[in-house]
Formats: sequence, C-alpha cells, structure tokens
Amino acid sequence: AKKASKPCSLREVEVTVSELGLGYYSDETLLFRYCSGNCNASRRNYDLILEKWMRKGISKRERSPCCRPKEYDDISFLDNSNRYQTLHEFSALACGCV
Amino acid sequence: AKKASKPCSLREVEVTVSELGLGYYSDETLLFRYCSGNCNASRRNYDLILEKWMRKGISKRERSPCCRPKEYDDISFLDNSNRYQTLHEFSALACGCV
Amino acid sequence: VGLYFPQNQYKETVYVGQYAGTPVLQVHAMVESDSQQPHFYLWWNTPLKPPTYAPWFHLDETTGILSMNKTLDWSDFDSRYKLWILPLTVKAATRPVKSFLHGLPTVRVSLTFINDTVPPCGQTRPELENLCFPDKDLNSHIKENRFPGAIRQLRQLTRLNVCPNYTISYSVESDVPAPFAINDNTTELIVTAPLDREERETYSPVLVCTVQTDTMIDKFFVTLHINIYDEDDNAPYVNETDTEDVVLEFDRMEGSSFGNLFVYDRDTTPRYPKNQSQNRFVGYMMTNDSWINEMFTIEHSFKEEKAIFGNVRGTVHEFWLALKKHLSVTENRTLQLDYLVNDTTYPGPEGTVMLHYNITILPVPIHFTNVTYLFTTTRRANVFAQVGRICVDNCLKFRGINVIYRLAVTDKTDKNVSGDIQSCFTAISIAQSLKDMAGVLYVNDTEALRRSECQDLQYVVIAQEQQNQLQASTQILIVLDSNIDKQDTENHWFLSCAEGRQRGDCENIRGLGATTGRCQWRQGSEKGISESYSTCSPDLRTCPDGFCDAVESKDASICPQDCTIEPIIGGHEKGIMSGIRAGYGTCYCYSEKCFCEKDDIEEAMCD
Amino acid sequence: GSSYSGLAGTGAHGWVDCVRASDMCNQNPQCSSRYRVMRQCLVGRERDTMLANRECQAALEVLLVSPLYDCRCKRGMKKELQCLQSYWSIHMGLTEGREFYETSPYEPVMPVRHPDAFRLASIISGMHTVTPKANTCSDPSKTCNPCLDAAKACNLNNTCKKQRSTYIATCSKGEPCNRKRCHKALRQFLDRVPTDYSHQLLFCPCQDLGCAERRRQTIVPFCSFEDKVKPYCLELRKNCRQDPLCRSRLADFHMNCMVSQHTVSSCPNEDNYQACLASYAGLIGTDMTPNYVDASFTNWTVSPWCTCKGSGNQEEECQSFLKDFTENMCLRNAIQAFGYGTDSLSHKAESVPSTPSMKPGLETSISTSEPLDNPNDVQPEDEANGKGNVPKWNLSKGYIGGDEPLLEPSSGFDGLTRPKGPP
Repeated sequence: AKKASKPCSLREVEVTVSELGLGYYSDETLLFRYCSGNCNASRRNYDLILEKWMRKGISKRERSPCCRPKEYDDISFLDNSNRYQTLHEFSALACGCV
Repeated sequence: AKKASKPCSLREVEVTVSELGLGYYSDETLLFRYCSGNCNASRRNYDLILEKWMRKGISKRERSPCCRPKEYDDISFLDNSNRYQTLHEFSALACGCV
Repeated sequence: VGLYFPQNQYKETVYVGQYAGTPVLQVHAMVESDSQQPHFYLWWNTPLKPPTYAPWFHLDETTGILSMNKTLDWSDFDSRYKLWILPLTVKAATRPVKSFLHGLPTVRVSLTFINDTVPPCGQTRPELENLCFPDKDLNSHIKENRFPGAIRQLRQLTRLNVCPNYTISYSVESDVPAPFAINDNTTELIVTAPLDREERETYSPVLVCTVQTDTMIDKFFVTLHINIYDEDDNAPYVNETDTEDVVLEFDRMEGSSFGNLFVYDRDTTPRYPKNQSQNRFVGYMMTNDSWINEMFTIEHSFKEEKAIFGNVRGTVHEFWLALKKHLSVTENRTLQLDYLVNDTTYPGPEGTVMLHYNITILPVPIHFTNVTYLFTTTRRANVFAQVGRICVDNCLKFRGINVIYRLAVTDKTDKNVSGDIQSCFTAISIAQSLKDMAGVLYVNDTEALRRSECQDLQYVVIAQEQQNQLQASTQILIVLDSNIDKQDTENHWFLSCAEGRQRGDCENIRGLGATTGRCQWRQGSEKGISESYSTCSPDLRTCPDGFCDAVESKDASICPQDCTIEPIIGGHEKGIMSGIRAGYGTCYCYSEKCFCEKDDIEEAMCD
Repeated sequence: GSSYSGLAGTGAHGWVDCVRASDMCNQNPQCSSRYRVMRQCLVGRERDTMLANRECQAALEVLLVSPLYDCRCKRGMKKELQCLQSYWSIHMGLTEGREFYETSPYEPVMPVRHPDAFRLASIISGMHTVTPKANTCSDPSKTCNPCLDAAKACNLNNTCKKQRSTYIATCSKGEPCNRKRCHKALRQFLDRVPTDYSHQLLFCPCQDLGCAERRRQTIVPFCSFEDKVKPYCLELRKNCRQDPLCRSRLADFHMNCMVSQHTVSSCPNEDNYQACLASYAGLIGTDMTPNYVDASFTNWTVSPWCTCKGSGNQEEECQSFLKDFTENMCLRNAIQAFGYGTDSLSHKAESVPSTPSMKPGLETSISTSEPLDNPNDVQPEDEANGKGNVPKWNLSKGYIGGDEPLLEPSSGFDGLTRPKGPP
C-alpha cells in the first residue's frame, strides 16, 4: 500500500541565495522553509463532494485542502556585486491546510 | 497552447442532495457553490522558488497557490426518510487563492 | 352561589325599525331550590360611568328578558357598514344586588345590529325553518342533582310580532328516556327532574317545531346538545386490592418507585386549574415513625377513564411508594405503611379509603462468589486492550449502589519475589465501568506483558461500596497465551486503528486497544448511511458499539468511532452522546477528526 | 379632560402604536399617574376585587380617553414585544380575563377586495411552483410534490435557505432539543422570510402521503410541537395568555380566522384569507404552535398540541377552543385556497344556513364595536364632540372618536357564531 505521506508541516533546507533560482547571485547561505505533507485530516464536506465530482473544469488541486504557508518571511543579503538586496515573502513561517 | 483557465472564482450549480454523493438521500434541490480557476496572479517569491525546486517530496499542488473557499456555507434539509439532516461546510461562500 | 347560567353565550340579531319595547332574547339561570329566585343585571366595565348606549337596553330583573328601550333607526348607522356586533355582559344573583357585581356568575350576550329593515316572514322552507330554529348556540349544560326549571327560550323573540299569523309550537323527542318538556305558554324548554351525570353525561333531545297557518302546516327538527355537569357525589372505592407487598433489594436509589395501588371515583376530576376544587384527593401517611417519614413518600396521579365506568367519564387514581432518600445497602427490616386517601370535596362520610403497603427491605451483601476468576489474553495485545469484566454478585442489578474496584498484588507474591517479577504486575489495570457497577480489566503496560519472565499473573480485586465502605475481594488469574516474536517486543509505538481506510492497511496497523495486537476490519455491505459502516477497529466486540466505555474514554484514539465529539465529515448520523451511530461507506478518523465516505476504488475519478 | 389631539406620527390608517402611546401617556402627568395605578390594580391575585375599587375605576376612566386605549401594534415592527406589553397592560384591565376571544393588539387588516385575487406567488421566474388551479406539478415526469418544490424554491433563495437551515439546525440539535431556541428560530424564519416562501412551505397542497408528511415536518414538530405529555388545552391557553407575544398571536388568529356567518367564505374581513394564514403562521414558534396532526392529504387537520381529556365540567369550552383549529371553516378554506385555488372551497352557503336576517346580495362587512374588550364601557359622548364634525355617535365603529372609516375586523368577542354542532 502506498506509504502514507506525513501530515502537512513546515520543512527547511539550507541553500545559498543563488540556488533559489530567482536570478540573484550571492554565496550567502540561508534557511529556506516550505510547507509539505497531506491534508487528509482537514477535509470538509465540501472536499468530499468535490472528490467525487464528475464535472469537468475542476482541477484535482482544487478538490482537497492544500498544504500552504500561513505566514511568510523576508530576507536581506549582500549579493556578489556587494549590493544589498531584499527578498519579500520568499520563505514560509507557518503552514496549514486550506 | 492549452486554453488559459479563468481566474479563481465562485461557481454554482443546482443539484439534489442525493447527487452530492455523501450518502444522504433527499430529493431536495440546492445550490452547490465551489471555487475554481487559476491563481497565477497571486504567486509570491516563495512560489517562484518552489516551481523550480527539483527536490522530491513536494507535490505539484504545493508549488503554487490554490483556488480554495475562504468561507463555507451549511444547509439543513429533510431527507427521504423524513428526517432532518444538517450538512456543515458543504458549499463555498467566497473564494480566494491561498 | 348555587345559581348558574345553562348557556355559555346568547346571540341575537336586531334590525333597524324594531321599535322600543321589542323583546330581544331571554336569559335563564338555574337555581338551587324552589325558594331561590334569580335576579339578572346588565354589567358595565366602569359601573360608575356606564356607556352612552346603556339606556338602550332593558333587562327584566326577574324574567331575564332583554328588550330594546329605543327604536333602532338609520341615523344610528354609518352608511358604510352593514352590520356590527355589540357584546353585553349579564350577571345573575340569588337576591337583589345594588352594586359590586364582581365575581357573580356571568354570561355573554352578543347582539348583531343589522343596518337593514326586518326581513318579511318568508314562506320558503329554509325561511320557516329559521323562524323555528334561529341561528342560536345549540349547546346547553345542566348541573346534576339540581333543581329542575326552564333552561332555554326556543322562540326568536324579535320575530314574535313580525309573523303574527304563524302559529309556532314545539315538542321534544328523545330516543332515550330524558326529563325534558316544553312549556307551551312560554315556549321554554324545561328540565323536569334532577339529573345524574354518572348515569348519562349528555342528552341530544330533538326539538320538533310545527309551523301552522290557515293554508299550510309544516314540521322542522333540530338536535340540541345538553351536557350534564358533574358534582362530587360519589365516594372513592377500591376495586381489586387495597394492599401491596413491596420488596426493596437492589434498587436503593432516591426517587425510585415501587408498588401501585388504584382507587376509583365515578366523578370527573378536572386537570385544570391545578388547584381545582372539584373531586380533589389528598392523602396522609398514617405513621409518625420519623425514619419511615424520612425515607418514604406516597406519590399520586390520576387519569380520566370512560369504559370502566359504563362509558361515562370517571377518574382512576394511582398511588405508589417512592424513596425520598438513598437507602443504605445495610438496611434490613420489614414494616407496614398505611395511607389514608381522602376525597376532600365529597360531602358524605365515606369519602376516605385506606391503603396498605407491606414493605420488606433486604440487605445487599457486597460479595464475590468464592471462585478464582480466570482471564486469558495474548502477549501481543496492545495497550488499552480490554481483557475482561469483573463484578460483585448481582452488580448488574444495582441501582443507587456505587462500587469501586481496584487491583492489588496477592500477599503470596509480595515477599519472596524479585523486582523484575514485581514489575510484571504493571501489565494489567482496572477501570470503573460507566454503564454498570462492574470493573473492566485492560492492558496497561505492554512491555511488562511481553517480558518472558512475566508468566501467568495473579491479582486480588478489591471492591468497595462507597456509602458504607463495605469491601469484598477475590483472586483473579490472567493467563498470558502465545509467545511473542522479537519484532513485537521492541516497537511500543501504536497508531489509532481508526486511521485504517481499507482492510489491507487496517490489518497491518498495531493499534491502541487491539486485543490481538493488530486492528480488525469490519466490512459494511449496505447502501446509504448505515449502522454497519465499514471501519477499522481495535476490537469489534466493543468498538464500535455506540457506547464510549470506561477504557475507550481514556484516549480519543482508541475508538473515536464511539467517542468522538468533533464534527463528522461526510454522510453520517451522530451517536446520542458521542461517536458515529451510522456512516456512509467507510468511516475513518485522524485522532478525533472522523470522515465517512464511499471509498469507490473502482469508481475512477476523472479530472 | 385634556385631549390628545396631537396624534402625529400615526400609522397609515391612523393607528398610534402602543410604544408611542405609552410614551405620550408618560409625558402627561395625569395619564402617567393613572397608568401606574392601573398597573398596581392588575398585579397580584385579587385582581377582580382590585378592579372594583374606586381608585382603579378612576384610573380606568382616564386611560380610556388616552391614546393608550386605542393603540395598536404591527407584526414585525421594531419593539413589537414592547408594543404588545403596553397594549395588554391596559387591556388586561378591561376584561375579567376570562374572555373566550380577546381583541387583537395588531392593526386590523384591510379586506382584500377580490378574494380570488388570492393568488399563489410564482417564486422564481422559470421555476414553476404549483399552478394555482388544478394543482398539476410543472414536470409531469416527476412525481408531483409541491412541498418539495417549495423546499427547492427556498433553497435557491439565499435568505430563505439561510433562515430555514438555521431553524432546522437549531430544532434538530441536542437530545432533548432546546424548544425555546427552536421556537425563536422558527419565529425569526417567519418574520424575515417573505410569505411567498414561508407560506409555500406551510400550506403546500398535497396529493400523496410523502408530500403530506414533508408538509407536517416543516416546523420540525418533534421539537417545536410534540411533547411527552399533551397539556390540557385550556391550561395551554392560560399559559399562552401569560406571555404577551403568544397572547397577541392567539387573539390575532381568533380575530382573522374566526368563522363568520356573514361572509361568503366564512372568513372575516370579506374573505381575507391572507390575514387568516398570516395569523395562523404567527402562532408558530409560540406555546400555542399549531401543526398538521398527521400526514393525511385528503382530510387534513391542524391543531395545537393539547387535549380536552380531563376537562371535568369544562369539556364544552375546551372542545370549542380546540374546534377553532380542528374544525375552522375559514382556516380550512384559506389553506385550501392557497394551495388548490378558490374554486375548490366548500362555500359557506352549503355548510352553514345563512341567518334569516341576511338579504341575498347584501354586501356584508363586519365591523364590531371593539376595541373595547368589554365594550359596555365606551368613551363618554362629550369627548367625541370635541373632535370636529365626527358623527354624533359612530356606532358602526363602536367607539367614539376617530374619523377615518376603518373596516375593523370582527371583535374578539363571542358575538360571532361558531360552526354549528353536528346535525
């Protein structure tokens, strides 16, 4: 049986700014936090109805709660051209199923 | 190119309670409202980072904001055995990209 | 005041042009004796300043005939209205009264004034029928045992001189013997003899009206409804027995009731108003023993019955013994309690009945049958797995008797036993059943349960009755069958069985409370929301069973199907106190959050 | 006496509402003192003897000429309950409290000129509710269930759906349910939802058991209506009359649904069915909540939850009270007309012999000499003359004063006959 994924929670990983892939080049390392995991326990009647809904036009992603950040974090750093940059809402501070 | 879907918004359809597929049998007709559409306009830096993220374990659904209800509605009805039932949070009242 | 009006209301219609002096209607009042004479009065809300139209009417103090003092003419009407209704109030007394009419018998008179001239006599049958029986209220009532007299005027007085050449006469017929007659001179209906309600409650005499002119003669019929009002003229009596033997044993609870005795009364007893004056029963416990008065009371209710009283309404009074306080289990005595029932409104001497309760109070021993209780469980059982139930004698019959159970290690094992063995006894614990006075044994420590040196475990169960601290104890032996594989000994981390959504997952889960170590799958088969929904359970004997028991309530994840109080998502029916009484398809829970849905694997979900 | 000419701010038909009337009385020293005295007279057990004493009589006479005497209230008005309390605070003094019918505190309704105008509301365009006449449902393929259509119409309207879901959820929650809260939610539903929807749910015409059971279930009877023990009807009436709201709604029901010998359809105010249905629905959510007694669709009966068993000598009065629900020709015709159309009515002529005094074709309109509960006590004549050219004694309105020709409902008196007993 498919291994049940863990419930939606905050995860983190150490990366450099360059590795974020936003086009900033800086060797500074930061903690990137993101939300991942299943939201089975947060489903409502609405989701149960949509899960079975045969009607077209409703994407699978909309049929059940998704694990998303409830709060975001910003960060400022010195890039490799020695200029200070700020990244808004780049990382998650808290997660929830919505 | 794939036809761009409409932005996330509230949709409604007239159905009977039985057609909701929750196991309640009632010929009462009601308005089922759901959220559907794209959330491209609501993405943050966080989403841009995740979209390119090669790491395993993050499902596609968690990589961009999803179109979900911000408020839910209840309904009470008389089923075909003449008993009253109440369905909590079965339909959307307002939608948003989260 | 014995006097009363035999009708609840009077109605009549008056037309423009009917001159002053026209009789409108006649009210009647029934008296107590020949010597009594009714006196009738029109009553005004503010007697000191009666309304301007008061002088319009004249009410003859002795005959009760209401007549017009004024000719009603067109100018009295506002042309836009065809008719209006003017209610009056008439009171009656048994002697002349000048003022202060409050509280006297009252009847409402309702006059409809029609802005039109008096219709002609009329020739058609409907018009003649109306001449005979004008639109009047056909209900009358007569109190039983009362003095006979005139109860109603049959003619429409306002039409007397409108149709002078009509001869109208009445007669009365009845399919049963009925003491009614007509006074031909006054066209009043007379009751000719006192009546007995207990013989007959209603009469429906048929009035026959003959209309005669020189050219024709015709007859018309109408049925009157005469209700006979009741008086308390019957003494209470006992039919079957006036004695009840009551044995008090396992039910010692305050408020419990025992033994019913019935007292009959042919009279009616109105339910309302509560402190009704008619046919009121009161009762007295004929003892001044303080203990008895403190412990017991006799409760009483009554209901109306007809069939047993010859199809006439009567009353059946029920009396039962009730405990005013909790009765100790040690109490052991016999006593006789007499109870005097008194029909307070019955005038005669025999208005009382004595009831007798022979009460035997047996003590309730707190005691285990002297046998060693044997329970078996597998070493694989997970924490909270239920092992068995233990109960002092008759514990399932107890009401109002509180017994608490606890486990102790037997003396024999105390002294010469190593610490390791001593720690085996943490394996099993006991909880207090919520439904009845039993103890529930369950696995408390799986590590101890699985240790090889922990063989068959012998405990002492001590039961203590709470009010008198009576104690009893017994020996129990927990036999641990089957050895255990290594993998099971390490892992003591348990999931909730209820998270299992299919048989495959379920039977692999080492769930809390699983008696075999693995969860058990229940496959439902019914369509729709059903009590036998599919679900994964630690022990199908106790979960789900619609009752969140003593062990299940120790952790929400043991059996959320019985214990959750959170909203349930999907098609379901809530349990009375908690849990899922019925569910659609499969019900599964994440801790206390439960879902019921059809897991249609076969139903492909296309997007 | 001082007059109250400044009756500004009266309702559309010249009625002063009782909240304003008691404010005006309180601003007048003479009136406010008498008002206080009157309230003392009504408190306590020896009410009758108190009313007989000199001071209470004097208070009554002053109040009879104050605006308080002639004020009314409106269903759904702001401070409706306060208005009703003010009304009863004085009218309770005018009756001996044992009236069979009481005068309604609500403004009398205007008669509907054409009883046939009593049409069903087609609620949503394109959504066919029950056609007024021969009651064929819109979609022949489906089994015809007008009550189900009414539920659909409600569910598709946000206000109706929300209010209906609220009262159902409130009434079906808990074991036992909370009857007080359930009644409040039902009253709220009936106050806030247009009668097009609420009356459809209450009076949908049924031709099968399923529909009739759904109609019976509309008010969630196991919570709002039924009870373990059936109370005694006259006791239920007494309890109802101790609550100003219930007392008012019962008086209103009696007034607007009282069977009248003098109209074609047996309803007062020239066959005003709408008024009768509205005051029947007004009882729902009070102690006197009525409902269909079973799921019969041919010979349905409505009744409050009470019994006349154990009446003693009050059987006649009790049965008479109950028959105002169970055998009320006006109410039956009003409900029948709502659902099946007016030609299915049992016209009064066949069932109740018309009084000899009624000339055929006589346009009958009832006006009674209310609002006196006991009209023997009408304002003194001189007061009337002081009001301009009011007719000397406007009998048809039953009281002095007032200048507009108002058609008042039959009063809350016993004056009107009830349906005759079985022949």
